[in-house]
Amino acid sequence: MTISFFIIAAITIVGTAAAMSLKNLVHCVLSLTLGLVGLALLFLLLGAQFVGFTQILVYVGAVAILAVFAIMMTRSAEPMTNLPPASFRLSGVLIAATVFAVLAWAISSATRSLPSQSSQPEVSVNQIGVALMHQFVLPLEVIGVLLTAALVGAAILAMDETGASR
Amino acid sequence: MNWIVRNLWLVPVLPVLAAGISALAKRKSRVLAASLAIGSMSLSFLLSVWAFAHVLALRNSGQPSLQVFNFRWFQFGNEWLSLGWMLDPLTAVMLVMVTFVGLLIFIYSVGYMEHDDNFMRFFCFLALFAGAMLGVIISNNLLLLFMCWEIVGLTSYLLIGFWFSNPKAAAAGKKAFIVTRIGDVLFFLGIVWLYAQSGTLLFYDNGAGFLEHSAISHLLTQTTTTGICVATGIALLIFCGAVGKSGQFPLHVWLPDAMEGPTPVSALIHAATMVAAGVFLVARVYPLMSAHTGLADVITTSTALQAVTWVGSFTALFGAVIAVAQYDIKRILAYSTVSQLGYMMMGLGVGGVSVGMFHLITHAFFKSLLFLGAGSVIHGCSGEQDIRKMGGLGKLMPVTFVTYAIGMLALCGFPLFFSGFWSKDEILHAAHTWNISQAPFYMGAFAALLTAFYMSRQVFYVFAGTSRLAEEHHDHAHAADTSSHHGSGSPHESPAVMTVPLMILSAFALLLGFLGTPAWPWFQSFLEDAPVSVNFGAFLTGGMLPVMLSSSVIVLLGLTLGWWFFGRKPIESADAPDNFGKLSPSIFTALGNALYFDAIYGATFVKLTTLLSRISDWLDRWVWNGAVQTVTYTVLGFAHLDNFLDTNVVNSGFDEGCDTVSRSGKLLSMLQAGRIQGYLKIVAGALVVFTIFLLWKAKI
Amino acid sequence: MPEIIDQIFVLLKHWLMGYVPSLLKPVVSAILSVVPVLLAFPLLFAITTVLERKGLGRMQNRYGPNRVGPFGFLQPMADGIKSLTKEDIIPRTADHLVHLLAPVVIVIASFLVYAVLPIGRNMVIANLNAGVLFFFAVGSMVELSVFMAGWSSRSKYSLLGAMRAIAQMISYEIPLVLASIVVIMAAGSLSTVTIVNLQATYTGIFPHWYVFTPWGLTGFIIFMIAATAESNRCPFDLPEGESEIIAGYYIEYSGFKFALFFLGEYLGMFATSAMAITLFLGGWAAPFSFLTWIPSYVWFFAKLLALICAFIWIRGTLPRLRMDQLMNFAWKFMLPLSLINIFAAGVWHYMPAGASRWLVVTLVIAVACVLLSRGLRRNQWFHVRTYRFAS
Amino acid sequence: MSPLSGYLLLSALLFSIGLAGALTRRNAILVLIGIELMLNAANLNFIAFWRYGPNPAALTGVMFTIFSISVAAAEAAVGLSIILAVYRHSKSINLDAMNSMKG
Repeated sequence: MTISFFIIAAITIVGTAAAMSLKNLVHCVLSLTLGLVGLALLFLLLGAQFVGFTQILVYVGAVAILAVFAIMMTRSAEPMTNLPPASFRLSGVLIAATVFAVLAWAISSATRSLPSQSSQPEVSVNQIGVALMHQFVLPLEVIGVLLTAALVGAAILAMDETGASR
Repeated sequence: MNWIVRNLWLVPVLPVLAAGISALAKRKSRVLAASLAIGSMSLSFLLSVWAFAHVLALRNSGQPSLQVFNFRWFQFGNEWLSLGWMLDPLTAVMLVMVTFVGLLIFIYSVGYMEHDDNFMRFFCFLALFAGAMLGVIISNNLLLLFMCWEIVGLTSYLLIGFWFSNPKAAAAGKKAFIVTRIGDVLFFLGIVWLYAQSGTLLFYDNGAGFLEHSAISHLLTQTTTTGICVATGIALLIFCGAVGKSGQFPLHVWLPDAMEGPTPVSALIHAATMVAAGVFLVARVYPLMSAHTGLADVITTSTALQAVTWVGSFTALFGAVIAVAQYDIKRILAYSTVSQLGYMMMGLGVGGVSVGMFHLITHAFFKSLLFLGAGSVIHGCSGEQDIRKMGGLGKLMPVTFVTYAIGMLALCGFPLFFSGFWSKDEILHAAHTWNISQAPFYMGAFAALLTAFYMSRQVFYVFAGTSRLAEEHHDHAHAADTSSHHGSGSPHESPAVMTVPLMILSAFALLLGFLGTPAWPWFQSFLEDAPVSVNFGAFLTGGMLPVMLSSSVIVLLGLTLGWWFFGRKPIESADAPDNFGKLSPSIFTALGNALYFDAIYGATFVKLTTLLSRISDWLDRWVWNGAVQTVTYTVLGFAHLDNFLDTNVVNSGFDEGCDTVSRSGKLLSMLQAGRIQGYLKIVAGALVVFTIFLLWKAKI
Repeated sequence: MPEIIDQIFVLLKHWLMGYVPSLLKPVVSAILSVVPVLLAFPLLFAITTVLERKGLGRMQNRYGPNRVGPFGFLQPMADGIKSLTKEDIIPRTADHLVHLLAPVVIVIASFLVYAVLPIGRNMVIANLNAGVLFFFAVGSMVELSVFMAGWSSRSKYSLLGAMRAIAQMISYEIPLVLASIVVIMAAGSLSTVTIVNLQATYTGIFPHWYVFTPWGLTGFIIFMIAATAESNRCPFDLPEGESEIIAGYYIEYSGFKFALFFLGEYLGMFATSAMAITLFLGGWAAPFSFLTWIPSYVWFFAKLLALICAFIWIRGTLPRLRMDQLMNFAWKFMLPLSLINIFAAGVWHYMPAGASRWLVVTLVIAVACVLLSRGLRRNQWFHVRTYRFAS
Repeated sequence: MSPLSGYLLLSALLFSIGLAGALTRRNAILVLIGIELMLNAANLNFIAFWRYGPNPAALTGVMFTIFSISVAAAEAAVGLSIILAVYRHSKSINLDAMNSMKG
């Protein structure tokens, strides 16, 4: 529970909350990026360097850009005028709040059984690579297949139908 | 470890690499494709010869000639899967045979496929096939073998259907693929079972492989619920794969149809190498096949090997009988191949690895010779394949004729000077001394008689008499095996690039037999790691001489019969009925249609599958749909009732009730509003409920 | 003595740290590491602008800047003062906050990248375990700032330029990363310091730079081409093509914000060049063992200047590509070639040392190169231009 | 409060924020982003448990997160292309407009 944790947590929460509540979609994506960078910093704080940088690379470098492209191509960059009714929004927020309350209750009631603080585990990229190539090689292959299928599927889905029939 | 053992993987990888490069390269460069394929094959051949020499050197210095190279390939959680390759006499012999025959056929194909538009694709597939086949040979792991085995099956499909614009060829390719798949599924089941039982798929691994003593004795102690020994069960499943790939009865139906492919493909894949893969597989897992629990002096042959013998001997006879009544030059050879493969299986069953493998090697040479000769004939006759329409080619195509005759005599097993004689004789001798039954011997002997008969029939049809080609030539301008632009001139001798491989192969067909005569059984001892010496006395022991004499008599009888029916007076016209068929036309027609096996399969298995799908369709249409409909109509009925009550009985009094119903219906329909977020809300609610439930449970 | 000169900055920092109270030590240490970098690279930027303008001038047969200061070398000062005093114009419809943040983000991202670049022996701000990954991760933030700039200006030209730039950067980021994977494979580490240390050893007088292997050379060339595209420089400068979309995504920027963009772009170029040096050209290592007496940071900056000159040279020589050519080149040539290069590097590691692996690996790469370029040519990548209406 | 529960609370909060976004917004892209956020909250949980768990040397949490990030990337790509396809079809990505499957 250091000061840096609270600062980064605040950045993350502000970023994600803004991403979910702003009116302009581009602003949403930009603040989402801020929130995800905060999340990556949390990963760094927890000692998972590789995961943190991967998070930045994938989310900031790829997913955010992809979302921005999608926004541009669906012409939804302008703020939306027809907002859903207030009751709809209120019910959603209420449900989310309930979920948070229940989860927080669960966490706080489980605090006693949680493991206490241990020393920072030393994990090098080398170890991760070795584990990926040996112990987790089958999931790795499956992920490879999944990514290939997703790539092909996304390309086919996004392909212009008139262009595809050429 | 020796360099060649460490780098044996190069042998299959080189052709695969050539295939990959020619697949990537531009379409039109024929020279590149051919030189890549032939170059890589020559390199593989040189490496194989090196490996062979290495095995020989090891043997001469008295060291064990089995060398393996294993490595870890893949980890599942904490389990490792090892792959590897091996070099032993069996591998070495097969390597040299496949690369050598393959090389000759590659060279021949340059001439044969010269005018084909898809020259590059052809060589790409051929090289891929060669690589996969060599992979089957060197692999030291049943899984690796299975992978290469499947690539072999794939290339076979691709090459049979090479002229896929011809619907017959496309259908034949599909048939080959599906029929062999039946065997392969069982084979794969065997692999899975084996891995479950022994925990390894390596053949040899310094005592830990499943073909080595400890694993086999472990497998022998297990029995299944039906009482069969596990080792036998696995062996039989693996044999099913061999049955499919080697065209054994009852999965032989694809092999004759496979002749729709280009002739070099028939020679390489469906005569010399791929179909031999099944035989090779049985030879490779022979320790597993021959494992048995009984005391050595009571039962000397395992159940699995008995099955191999019976299937093999029946196939040998069966193929030979059908071959008698065929008219297509390649189909005769195809059924002959079925028959000879049966011979090999029988040899493995009754006599062991060396006996079956010797026939495999000699057969590879003379059968590829025969196929290439047939290809040369077809090439010369502008794509004609019906032997009734040939004739008189002996004078027009002398080189082809002489080499073809050598191949034919080798196949028949003409005494003393032809390789087929020695290898076939060995099988017959082993069958004669088999202690279970004498039936395989008689079946084999009768098959030998028929072989001599149908081969002489074919040769007399094709090469003797006068040419009958001209009469109907124009009607057959588009026969299957044509590439349509040889011009329509008279039959002509093929170019040197095709005849030279023929000559080389015929030299081997002549000479190869002398490596394995009973007097100097070098080949057998090479495979079995035993010393060898020249011993003419071997002819006299163990009933060898009577068997040899009787088989010679049988062959001569067959040839004489052939001459009697077909050579005595030349066949006059293409439409004349078959001289032999005149004896009993109905049986002959049945034989000509391969005993209606395709029809039987069509009427039984295919029908059954169709029926099953019909039943499922019916179930879907009537039972499930009916249930849904019933519910619907019930609901509708209630609705009608409600309607009736509402309108006719108490129209106004129920308005309030109706409103309630419609409001509740709206409420319900909100659940199915088609809005994802609504569903998501329910999911979130469920999450809350479940978390509370879990916490509550944990508290208690 | 050479050692002391080599390590003089490190020693200086240690000496200064001795006077700092222990409570402030982490902060001061960070400041002492970061500030020199923050000073050195903008200075290099200033020098480069002059160099570029003068170099291009020579190539185009004219004088470059030659009025301000000796030989025009004070030109960047004048430029800086000018851009600081210019009016900062913001379009009325622009999204003010994003418009303001875009140049800030690009400069921050460009500076962050320098944290993992070893400038000299023991001279690196942060020796991260996943340094190379950090470089690419932070580098990818530049794309976001480009989008911010292009979108927030509310101008068609800037939006088009930004979209072009992002498409190009994403396309070329893949070969960039794949080209550096071969080095990571060889070094077995993602740490830039380890990678350089491995290259700073010598056989005889020759160093073990990765560029002196077939796969390393291929990787270096791919990396440099991709780096050119990443930094939007000629011949890949079509996102800001002056003749087509009048400077692309920063068309609406003026004054100091424009200067920041300019700075960010150049810093990005320096950073990718420095990464290329670190990965392939031995970082701060001397090219021959008898030259190790020259301080390591001198070597680093010498190599960096050489690469910058190469960039300027390329800019003065090559014409701009068309968009489809650009994409074809990235996806149909660079991507497969870098994948094959990874394969070749794998073959290299598994083969025994000797001439045979040189032969095999070179052959693999050469065959791939030839086949891929033939594939490109089949698609009429370069062809004689025809004019539909004129002829 | 132990550090682990702090991370868990933060992750629960992120999850709820993502959920709230996914429940209240009408734009399909934003809903997708909300789902991504929930996924990331789970990732934070994995990493926190790995860090404070009894056996960090096993790397299970890190591995899980790496795979989860790749799956999320694939999901984002496919999801956004589906949104593009839907937009081409109905000229809108408002979730209310996508009700042609409504019974």
